[in-house]
Amino acid sequence: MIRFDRVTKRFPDGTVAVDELDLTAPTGKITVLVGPSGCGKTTSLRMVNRMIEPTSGAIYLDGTDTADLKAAEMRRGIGYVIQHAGLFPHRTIVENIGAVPTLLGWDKKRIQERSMELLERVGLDPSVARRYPSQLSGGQQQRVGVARALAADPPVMLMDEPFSAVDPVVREQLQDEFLRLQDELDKTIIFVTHDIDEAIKMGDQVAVLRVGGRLAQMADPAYLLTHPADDFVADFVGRDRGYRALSFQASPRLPLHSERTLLMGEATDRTDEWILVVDDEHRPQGWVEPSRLSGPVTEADLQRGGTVARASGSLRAALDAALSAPSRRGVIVDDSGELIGTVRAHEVLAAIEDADRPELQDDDQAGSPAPDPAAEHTPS
Amino acid sequence: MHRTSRSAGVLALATAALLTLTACGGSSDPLSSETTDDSTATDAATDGGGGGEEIVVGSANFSESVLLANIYAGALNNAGVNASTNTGIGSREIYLNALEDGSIDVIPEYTGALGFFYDPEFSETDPQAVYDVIQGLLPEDFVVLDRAEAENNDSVVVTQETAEEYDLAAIPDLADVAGELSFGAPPEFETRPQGLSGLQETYGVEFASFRPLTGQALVQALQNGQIDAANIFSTDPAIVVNDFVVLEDTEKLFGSQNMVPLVRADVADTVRDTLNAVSAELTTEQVTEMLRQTDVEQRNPEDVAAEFLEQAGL
Amino acid sequence: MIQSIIEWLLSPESWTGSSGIATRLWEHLLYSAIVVVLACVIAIPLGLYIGHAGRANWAVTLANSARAVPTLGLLFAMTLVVGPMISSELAFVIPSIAVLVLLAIPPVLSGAYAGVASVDPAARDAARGVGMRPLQVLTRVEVPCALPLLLSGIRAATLQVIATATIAAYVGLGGLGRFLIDGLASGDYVRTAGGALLVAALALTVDGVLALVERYAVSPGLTGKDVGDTAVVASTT
Amino acid sequence: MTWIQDNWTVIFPLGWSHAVLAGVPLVIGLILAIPLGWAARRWRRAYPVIVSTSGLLYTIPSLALFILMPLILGTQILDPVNVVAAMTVYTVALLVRTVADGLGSVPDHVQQAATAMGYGGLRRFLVVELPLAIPVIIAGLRVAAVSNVSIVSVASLIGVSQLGDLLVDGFNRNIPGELLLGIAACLALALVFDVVITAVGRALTPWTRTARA
Repeated sequence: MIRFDRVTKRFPDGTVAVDELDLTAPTGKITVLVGPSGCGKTTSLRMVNRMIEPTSGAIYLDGTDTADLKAAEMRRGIGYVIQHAGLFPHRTIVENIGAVPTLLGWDKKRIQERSMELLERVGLDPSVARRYPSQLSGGQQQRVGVARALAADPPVMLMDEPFSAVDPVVREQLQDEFLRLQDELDKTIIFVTHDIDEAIKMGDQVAVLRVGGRLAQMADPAYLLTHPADDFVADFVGRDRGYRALSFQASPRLPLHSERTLLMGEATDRTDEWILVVDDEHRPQGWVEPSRLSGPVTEADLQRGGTVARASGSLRAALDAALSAPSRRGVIVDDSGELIGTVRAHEVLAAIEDADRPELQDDDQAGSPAPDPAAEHTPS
Repeated sequence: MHRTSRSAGVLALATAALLTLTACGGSSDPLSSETTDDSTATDAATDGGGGGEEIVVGSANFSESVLLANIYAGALNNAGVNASTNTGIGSREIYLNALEDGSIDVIPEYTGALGFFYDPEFSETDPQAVYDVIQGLLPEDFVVLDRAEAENNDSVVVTQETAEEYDLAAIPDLADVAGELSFGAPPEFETRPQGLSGLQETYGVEFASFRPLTGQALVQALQNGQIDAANIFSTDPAIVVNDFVVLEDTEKLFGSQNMVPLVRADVADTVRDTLNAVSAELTTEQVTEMLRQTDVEQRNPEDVAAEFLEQAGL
Repeated sequence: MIQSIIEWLLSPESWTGSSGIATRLWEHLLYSAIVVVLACVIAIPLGLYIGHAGRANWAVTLANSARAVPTLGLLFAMTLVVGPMISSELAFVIPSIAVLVLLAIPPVLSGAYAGVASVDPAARDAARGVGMRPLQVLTRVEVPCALPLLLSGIRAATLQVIATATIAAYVGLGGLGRFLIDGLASGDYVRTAGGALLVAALALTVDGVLALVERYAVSPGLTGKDVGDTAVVASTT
Repeated sequence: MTWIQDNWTVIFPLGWSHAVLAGVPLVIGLILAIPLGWAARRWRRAYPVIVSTSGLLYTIPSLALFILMPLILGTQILDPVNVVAAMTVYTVALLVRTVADGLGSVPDHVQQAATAMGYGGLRRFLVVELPLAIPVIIAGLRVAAVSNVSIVSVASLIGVSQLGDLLVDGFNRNIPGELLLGIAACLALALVFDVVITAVGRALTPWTRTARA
């Protein structure tokens, strides 16, 4: 657990980057710091491993004041990932990954094995091991950055806009993969981003900071979307927040309709309705319009515009499936991807209306500092 | 690899050739104006005047030569001949080339030195004999005018202490001890017939080491003991100032070195009368005194020359 | 002319003796090495500090504008001032060495400074972040990353020193410059041209050796495919 | 120091010669370096050849080049052309690489936009690429100017008169004041060159000023 206790950072030129910050990042969770530029989120992160020294206040790492630790040694026990990866350009990929183990004095064989293991873990081909950073794409470099941070298996990781320098498609991939990794690793992570969508996606809890380094609100993502503490947070969280909040609401039991399906390569005589095409394992492939069909269904006939939602997924996914299907019937599958039925948009909306919004917490008044939900939930 | 380096070479040659061509053509204009500006500027002190072709008086790269060049040019200007100076050209080997190619027209010279230069076997030592013989040695387009009584010879000097330590008064005294001593002189001394080889052949003096030095560095090196003996001109005020001991040239290795204007034949008639009149007035004492003024009192050679000419009525 | 130069260069007599080519070449190499090493000892730590700390940039500006001081004048001044203070043979060597060191400092200094300043800030940040101590950040990340620019600064300085050491012959320094100065004084153009060729050949050889050193010392991760960029002239610094 | 009081005006004629001997090669050198630099960019293979050749020229000691120039050019040995030619060689050696790198610094998208608008080879070079390379070329020119002013003083050893005369004469006659004046005058001249070149560069690139403002 990382705990900020009235931490203030005032730079020599007088600007206050962080102002009396109280915040706890619970063990095994991702705590996201988000806010506009100048809100002190990166400064706060960098004070944890003392890349920046606080002006006043203290930061505790599992109960120990970091000021009492030797900075360099402490950092070796904290994974650190930054925006442009910050790989050492003169070292090969394995050497980069093995940087901390080398500093810790591991023997060479162990470093080598560990580096190769991590290379695969972050989804890189072992053949890049002997390459240099400049020969890798931005996304690949970022994976190496994550691998380097994980090398000595630190319990704590600090991630400063780790995915913001890569293109949106790759970013999404990296985010998904990292979340999967975190499921296995359960690191205590502080994650900085300026992108509220990323914050909501990555965070177990999200701390919104305002310019001048004051905490505006701290909450889990669903709560943040439904109960922004004030105008600033509401504005920052942005438009569509009602819709986006649905991401965090699991679908209740929706009234599913059975759907007539067609196998690939089959022909049909019906002419009026959209028909769902599935493969041999009953996985949805796309919709066809029989009137346009002149024989058996082929790949080229498929209309693939519709999204597919899992029955165990969110209300947002179910609604989107209904809205995006040309037939207006949202395709719902089970966890193995097999079709279990379709649902109509108004049925999803009815489910939404029946569902409970996350409840307003008693002491959460607009404008006042956010409570520390983590402090209640996690005994430390 | 091979091919690259060869093409690099070819390209280097081509580039050099191109540069050379353009440099010649492109720059002729600004340069000619530069030359004129430069010479008028140097003339400014003396009352230049008179028409006709401009006479350029050159000099070697030591004070006395610069002084004499200024005296010559001053006298010519006073006599109504348009003259300028180009001083500090370098050693004899260089300025004689400059005289040859017409860069300069007049150069202060020394009789014996000219003899040695044009005839390595030259052996005359008597002032008049030297003067007479060199007339026949000079290239066709060079003429020497009248010699002055003033003489400035090469000399071998040592410090007072060295002279006492080894009991030195004349060059032959060096024969036994030179093997322990180092010798400094302008670089050309190493190869000139009356230089290192002359010392060895005439006096059997062979120094342990030779250090090529010029100007102040030479005087300083002797003073500080980095060299034990030096080749310094006999009129150099540094000898008096530093109390150096001039070793007598008993065998006249350095011969007679009367100051004499060496001129291009094509200007000889223009400058003869004036420069002969100058030579008639120059004495060793006067030159030494003038050098003391330029080198010790740091006066401008042009001013010192002008003063001398005024006193001499030239 | 060219034939006489070749004859002079090939004749065994020109190579032997205390003023032969072999001795002069060795002297030239020795003086240049001393000068470059001294310049590196002074300029590298200074440049690394300035680049690392981002402070005292004026020192680089100062060193660069010092390039405008005419070498010849500096050489004379140093000889007149420092010469009399030394009574041994070193009186001929020290002033020249000092001037050449001054000449060599600016390229090395800007090379070291620009090298460190050009290190990717993210790499430097990461180096601290993974727990390197300040000295480790310098030696393990900043210096290796600064190496290409640092070495090209040293190469430029070396070339300049080898070429300029010839002028120091005018105030009594040995080395290949003797052939130029003495050849000039005695009107012996063969010696002058031969000496010039030797200086250029020496410069090229040394530069080639340094290029090899660079190839082995600099991580391929930094040079990438830009192999054509290794020949460096003073202008880059 | 009385020497300086009595004689300081000599720096004007000598300084003028010095300026011509150092400045004319800058102009000629630049004119020569532009097509060479362009060639180095145009043909990729030419780049290393041109750059290493110019590096090679720079290794020739200045004194040697001065001495040997009359033999190469067939000029008189005291002819200032020798110095101008030698200095031009150094200027080109320094500038070719600068010009090539300067042209290389023109962003690709600008070149492509110019091509797309219909600028042909030479026109595009003169109207788009060369002007955009000016800041880099000016930087190289400043280095060359400073270096030229320093090197030209060596010409005094071969009898071509300029500020270096003060250095040699001051040294030979042991007049520290004269030596000092020579050094100071060289520095001042280098400064003048630098100021002029910077001003010209600024006048030629108004867009860099607005960008900074």
